[in-house]
Amino acid sequence: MTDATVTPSIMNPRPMLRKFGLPALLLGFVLLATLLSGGKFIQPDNLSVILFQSSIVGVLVIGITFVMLTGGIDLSIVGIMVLSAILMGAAGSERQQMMLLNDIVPYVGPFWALVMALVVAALLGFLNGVISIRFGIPSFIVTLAMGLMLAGVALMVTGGSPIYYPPDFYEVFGETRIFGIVAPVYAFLGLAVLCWWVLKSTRFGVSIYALGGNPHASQLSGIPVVRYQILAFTICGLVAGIAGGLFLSRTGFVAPSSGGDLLLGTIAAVVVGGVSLSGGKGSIVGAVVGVLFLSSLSNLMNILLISPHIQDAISGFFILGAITLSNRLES
Amino acid sequence: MSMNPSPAMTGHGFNWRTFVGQNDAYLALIVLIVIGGLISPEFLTTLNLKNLLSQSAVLGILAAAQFMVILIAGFDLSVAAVMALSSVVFAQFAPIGLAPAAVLAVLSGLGCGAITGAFVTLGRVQPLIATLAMLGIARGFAFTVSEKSLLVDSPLVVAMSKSWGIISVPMVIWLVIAALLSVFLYRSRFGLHCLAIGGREQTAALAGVPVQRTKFLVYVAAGGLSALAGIVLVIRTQSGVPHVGNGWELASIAAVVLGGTALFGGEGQLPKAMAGVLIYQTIANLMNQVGLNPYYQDIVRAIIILAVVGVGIFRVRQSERRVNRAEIGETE
Amino acid sequence: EGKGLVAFSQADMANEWRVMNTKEMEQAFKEAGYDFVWANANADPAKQLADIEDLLSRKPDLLVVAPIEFEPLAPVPRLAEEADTDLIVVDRALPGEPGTGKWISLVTIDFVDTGVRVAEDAVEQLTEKYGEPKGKLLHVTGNTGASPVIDEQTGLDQVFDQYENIEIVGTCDGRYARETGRSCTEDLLQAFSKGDVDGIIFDNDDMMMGGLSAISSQGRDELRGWLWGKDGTVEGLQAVLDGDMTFTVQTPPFFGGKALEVWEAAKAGNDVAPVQYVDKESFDNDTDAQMKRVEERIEELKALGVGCC
Amino acid sequence: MPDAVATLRNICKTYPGVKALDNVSLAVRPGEVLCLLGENGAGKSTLMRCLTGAEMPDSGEIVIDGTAYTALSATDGHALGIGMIYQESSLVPAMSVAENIFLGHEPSSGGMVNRRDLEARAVELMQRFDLRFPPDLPVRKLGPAQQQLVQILKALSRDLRILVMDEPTAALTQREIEHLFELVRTFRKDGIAIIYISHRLEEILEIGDRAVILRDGAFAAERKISETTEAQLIADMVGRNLDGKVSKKSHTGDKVVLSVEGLSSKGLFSDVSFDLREGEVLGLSGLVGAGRSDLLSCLFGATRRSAGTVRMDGAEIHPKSPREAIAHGMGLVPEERRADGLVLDRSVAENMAYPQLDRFVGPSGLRWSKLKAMSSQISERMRLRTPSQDQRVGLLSGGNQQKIVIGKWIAAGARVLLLDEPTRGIDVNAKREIYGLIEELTATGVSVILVSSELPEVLGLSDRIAVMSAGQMVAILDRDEATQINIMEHAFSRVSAGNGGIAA
Ligand SMILES: Nc1ncnc2c1ncn2[C@@H]1O[C@H](COP(=O)(O)OP(=O)(O)OP(=O)(O)O)[C@@H](O)[C@H]1O
Ligand SMILES: Nc1ncnc2c1ncn2[C@@H]1O[C@H](COP(=O)(O)OP(=O)(O)OP(=O)(O)O)[C@@H](O)[C@H]1O
Ligand SMILES: O[C@@H]1[C@H](O)[C@H](O)CO[C@H]1O
Ligand SMILES: [Mg+2]
Ligand SMILES: [Mg+2]
Repeated sequence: MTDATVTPSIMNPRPMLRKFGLPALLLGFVLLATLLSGGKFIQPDNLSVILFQSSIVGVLVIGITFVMLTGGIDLSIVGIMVLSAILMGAAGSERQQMMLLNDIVPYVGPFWALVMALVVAALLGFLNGVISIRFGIPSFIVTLAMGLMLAGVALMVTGGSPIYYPPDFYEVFGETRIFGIVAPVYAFLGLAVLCWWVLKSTRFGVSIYALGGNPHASQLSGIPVVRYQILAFTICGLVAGIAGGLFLSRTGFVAPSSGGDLLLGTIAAVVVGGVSLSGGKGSIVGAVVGVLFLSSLSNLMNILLISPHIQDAISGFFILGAITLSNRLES
Repeated sequence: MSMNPSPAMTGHGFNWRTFVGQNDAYLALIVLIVIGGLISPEFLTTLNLKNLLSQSAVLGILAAAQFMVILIAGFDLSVAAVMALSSVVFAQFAPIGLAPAAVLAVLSGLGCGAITGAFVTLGRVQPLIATLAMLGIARGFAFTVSEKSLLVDSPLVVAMSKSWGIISVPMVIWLVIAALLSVFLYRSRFGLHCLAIGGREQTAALAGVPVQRTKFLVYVAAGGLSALAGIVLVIRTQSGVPHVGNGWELASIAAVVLGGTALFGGEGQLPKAMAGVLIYQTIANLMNQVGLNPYYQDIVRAIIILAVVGVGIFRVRQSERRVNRAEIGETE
Repeated sequence: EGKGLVAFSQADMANEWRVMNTKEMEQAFKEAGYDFVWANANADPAKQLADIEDLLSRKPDLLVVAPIEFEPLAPVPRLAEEADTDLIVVDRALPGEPGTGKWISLVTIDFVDTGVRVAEDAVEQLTEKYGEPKGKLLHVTGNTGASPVIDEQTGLDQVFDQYENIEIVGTCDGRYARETGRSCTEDLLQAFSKGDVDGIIFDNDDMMMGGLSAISSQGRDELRGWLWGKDGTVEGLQAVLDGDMTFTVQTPPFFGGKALEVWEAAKAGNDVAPVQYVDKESFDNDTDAQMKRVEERIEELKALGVGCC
Repeated sequence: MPDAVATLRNICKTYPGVKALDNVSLAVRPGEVLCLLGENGAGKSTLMRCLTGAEMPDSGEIVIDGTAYTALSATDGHALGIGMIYQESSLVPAMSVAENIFLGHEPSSGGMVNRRDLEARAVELMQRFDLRFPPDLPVRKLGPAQQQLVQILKALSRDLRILVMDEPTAALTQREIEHLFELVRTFRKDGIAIIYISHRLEEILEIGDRAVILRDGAFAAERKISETTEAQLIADMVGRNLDGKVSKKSHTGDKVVLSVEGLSSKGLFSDVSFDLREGEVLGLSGLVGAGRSDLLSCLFGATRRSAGTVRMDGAEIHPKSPREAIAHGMGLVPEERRADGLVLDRSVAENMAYPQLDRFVGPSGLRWSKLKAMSSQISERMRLRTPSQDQRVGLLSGGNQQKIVIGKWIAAGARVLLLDEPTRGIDVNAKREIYGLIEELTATGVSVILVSSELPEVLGLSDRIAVMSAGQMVAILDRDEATQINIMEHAFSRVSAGNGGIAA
């Protein structure tokens, strides 16, 4: 480009701050945490605990990122997660079958239970997408309603009782260690890498950013906007289903009321991670960093034996401070 | 113009569609009430109507707070937690005197609102995340004030939980707040500025609207209103309850949207939002009235919410189809 | 048609205990020929109050309330009075005087006593270990602010306050759920290395099960046998048999039969005790007799359709 | 000569990667119409935004009444009597006309507003323009022209000493422009200083007293209007001499590429028929609201068709989405480029590639290097001014943005280009480049439908000119029979004086 109005920006300190401000902030946090905990925080053992604890929210965050990039939101992810975990556990275990108070779910064996649960999860996401995109009802409302509905369905399906005896697969999966780290963490990180690649290197990924930024212009540029928006919801549903599997593999247990506090935690993580509510902005990497940050914070407070009463208050102030600081650094 | 006159431009006679369009929330409420009267003999009794109105009071005041924040294109996820905080502050200090207790309770809400407002305006933190953080902070403080619920043993509070026909103290407080706030938002510069900020913040700023100050004040007001909801909660339950209201943040948003408020700001009428609250609460009341198995209640509620919002949106779409192109959808 | 209408206000349906509680309540009254309606407050006291108002406006003959919490339901006895409906409160208590006005009886569990039992067993075990009452414990609690949590804490404190060398060194809110119980335990185990603590008290068996997963996963087997729980669920009892959990207190969820009995007695003009405690039982694995009783209890529960196979 | 009301001194402003203003100075005196000229991206809007307080300069000062400010806020600007009609819409769509006009200075007592009073005052202002729509109508229900008028009223509603108008006429009809000019003349008489920005040189010659020309963010020249010519101004803007007239060779071939018969779209237009030949430019003329844009978007599959047939290369097509139309070889450059043409938050390269992302997908995913190579090739061909292919499109100036909107269709190899006001609000040089491009493309057989409200442009570029009036195609004129007069006659043919059309 031969252009007089363009001046090189190397002299400008802002891009540097923009680039390194956040990592510096995170590094600062890690140092602080290590100091405060007398080194316990940084122990490999503890780090692997944090990763494990992050895996469920982490997977949910990956799913919701797709939807949020399109400018939507999914408040039904936890509902989908729980229902699919219930299906995996109930339809996949004969022992569990005998325990269900309602006999709505048939026994189909572990493999087909898994498949069925994931298909149902994807279908529910698809339904969210179709209702909100085709009928133009804000996804906030559609998925809020879907979440309510699924809570009811979970109660109906189980008659209220929890899943205690899922197929052994989950327990084995949850306890298998590779290089000292449990399998669910690999599932989480693997999914993150896969989705990062999808967003960066596929037609769908590039289009998601476009339509999140300006759906109308994207439509006029030939991007199949509606199809991709619905696809984003479907992926989110499917991913929530995967989270259901991880949930089951953590304690071999799921109840219709499980995961009550995961929704706000997921949204907090994703927004702290820089994914914009209005669409078109944000990344998987940011979202995953958001999750790890919040999990580390909660782990740190537990290690420091901070009273559960004020943990929420402290993390509230921490989030406010961190975001304010990173905003300052960026502008 | 000759081809496509927009509905508002043609004549001034009574237009049935426009009428329905402008009063959809009220009509939906009336339909629901009529259905209620038909399917449940107890629904339209004085006792039940009193219950319904008194039950709506707490959510109603929270929804008024939520309404203001949504109007300026934000969300307030902290309303219920601030309410809980205010209720325990009130209960904690009630032995000293109800008046000072009420003042302290309201101050706690205003303080929370001020913190949120400061971070949103000065810290440029997204409202959703700022209020989510405030949710944690207010709950933390509530539990710090009192780990368990506190009974308020004052005869006055007990007296205030009495009722006269369909009239109850919570209902009166709610309606007075809603009425004053409606008039204020409709008639004041402040109200117009809120609409402008929610509609297009950049434009408002260029027009010299004190954007940051207005936003800050909205969060402070929302905090104060949430605190008032906390006091009404004490009147209803005779207690301050630190853990009350989980999930009410989303319920208040749903109610406001049921009342036709634009989810992303700039459009809405408080009286309609209050009708939305009544719709929300009537659904819950009716399901108990007809003895619907709680297993199915969530499902029914979800379907009704979807239907009401869906029909509203469909209708708006019909009436705006013609002029859609004129909208200059700047992405900002 | 039926003998009358019975309305039941349930606090929440968040765990198996509540599910059984509701099922048995419904069964008891329906089998006795009453119409039965119920509402679920989803752990929200304000909603429970509204539920009760709604149920009362249907003019039932009896209102049964399983309160979320004591204080916020203070108006309930007055509401029952105004509606001229008999009231029986089950599980947790309400402010006021059972046995006066329309409030026939309170059928409850003594939660403070539950805390005392757990603490006493812990003292006994620690004394056995060290030859004197001393040691360090962790505590994974139920939902912060919930009334059983607070009452049981009172019970624990009553006992531990007598022993200056027994200390609860770390607490975490496990919210009565298995997954959160696991996360709490994981973090606490990071804070306290092997040898730093002697055992963990859980506010219910579900969280204990989550904690057990954390213990296996982190290889902290020294804590097996040093876990306390509450509820006496089938899985909890199995853990007692396996030697993982050392002690649990059963809190039976069955109040329906008792409430029915009390009500019919009162209607017949008989005197009924205004406060009645349901029996509860502790389970331990120190002796063969105790082990045998645990096995029996598992069978009893299975016969009731709880637990499995 | 009276003293300056405002003086801008050595103003500098840098945006990421772009030096928008480089040491610019400017003074404006009461009672003069100072015209600000320059190519797209020359910095006109930015300079004025610094004056009104919408933007903060990096350095330099603004002197008003002898007081020097390093930066103003929007509120300061209003207090000092500086008003501006912004280039981009500055209305709140959901608020009423009256509310918009008085936004920020609502007549009120004790913070309370009397709406009746507000609306009465709005009506008073509207009468100056002969506007009759209800003051309580939400502005989003208005068409672009009326919205523009409301923006003008909004600026006029304040007591002004300086009025900046940034492309105020881009969406107006001739009649409204005349109203506006009358007003400008009244203001001039009242001693108000006016700064007028426009790319339409004939307007500048008509209304201006003095012109300041910016080039690449720096001061380039100052001219007295009475002593200058169009050619001179153009030369100042681009830094070299350019021929001001539009003309183009005909490349019309024999083959009918697109054949439209009886096309209707319910409520928008009806019974439109025409043929488009290979290499032909078919001009589409008409008044604002005649239905030209609707016709293009219907052809492009973006709005429903209710009757009629469309054939491409003889085969009937029925695109139900832009995607299908693109597959048939069409491309649409929409009227509102920021709203409909671009994803402002994404890069130049991505925007260029959207219509044909498939082309860059390899076995291991998108091939970014290939995509960027394409993008830089097109950028070069279009002489796009951007620091890099990764630049966010939103940061480029209007003309450069428009080049991207057109460029993506060139990249996609479109054979039928639907251009809706492709030169609206862009500078002479960029216009020229776009004209050249049309010529170049048609020479290679690309056919063009060109909607333009600038008659000289339509006349100069089109091989044939179709005229629409109130939703119907009323005439198709050959290049040599078309004149400004007969086009206008046709354009008005279905709009009776009584109901006035959209302009009334
Ligand atoms: N003032 C207005 N009120 C309502 N609708 C309007 C108005 N102005 C234009 N429209 C819309 O514009 C459409 C017809 O105009 P269209 O934009 O197709 O014509 P055009 O000849 O391309 O005019 P322009 O040059 O402004 O684009 C109509 O469908 C109508 O919805
Ligand atoms: N908000 C912004 N952020 C970054 N760059 C900007 C911004 N606004 C303008 N620019 C850049 O500053 C330069 C000057 O733009 P400006 O809008 O002032 O030009 P202009 O002369 O008004 O052009 P036009 O005739 O197209 O309106 C351009 O290169 C533009 O890309
Ligand atoms: O005692 C019971 C059970 O322990 C159950 O876990 C929850 O409700 C309490 O009241
Ligand atoms: Mg400009
Ligand atoms: Mg047009």
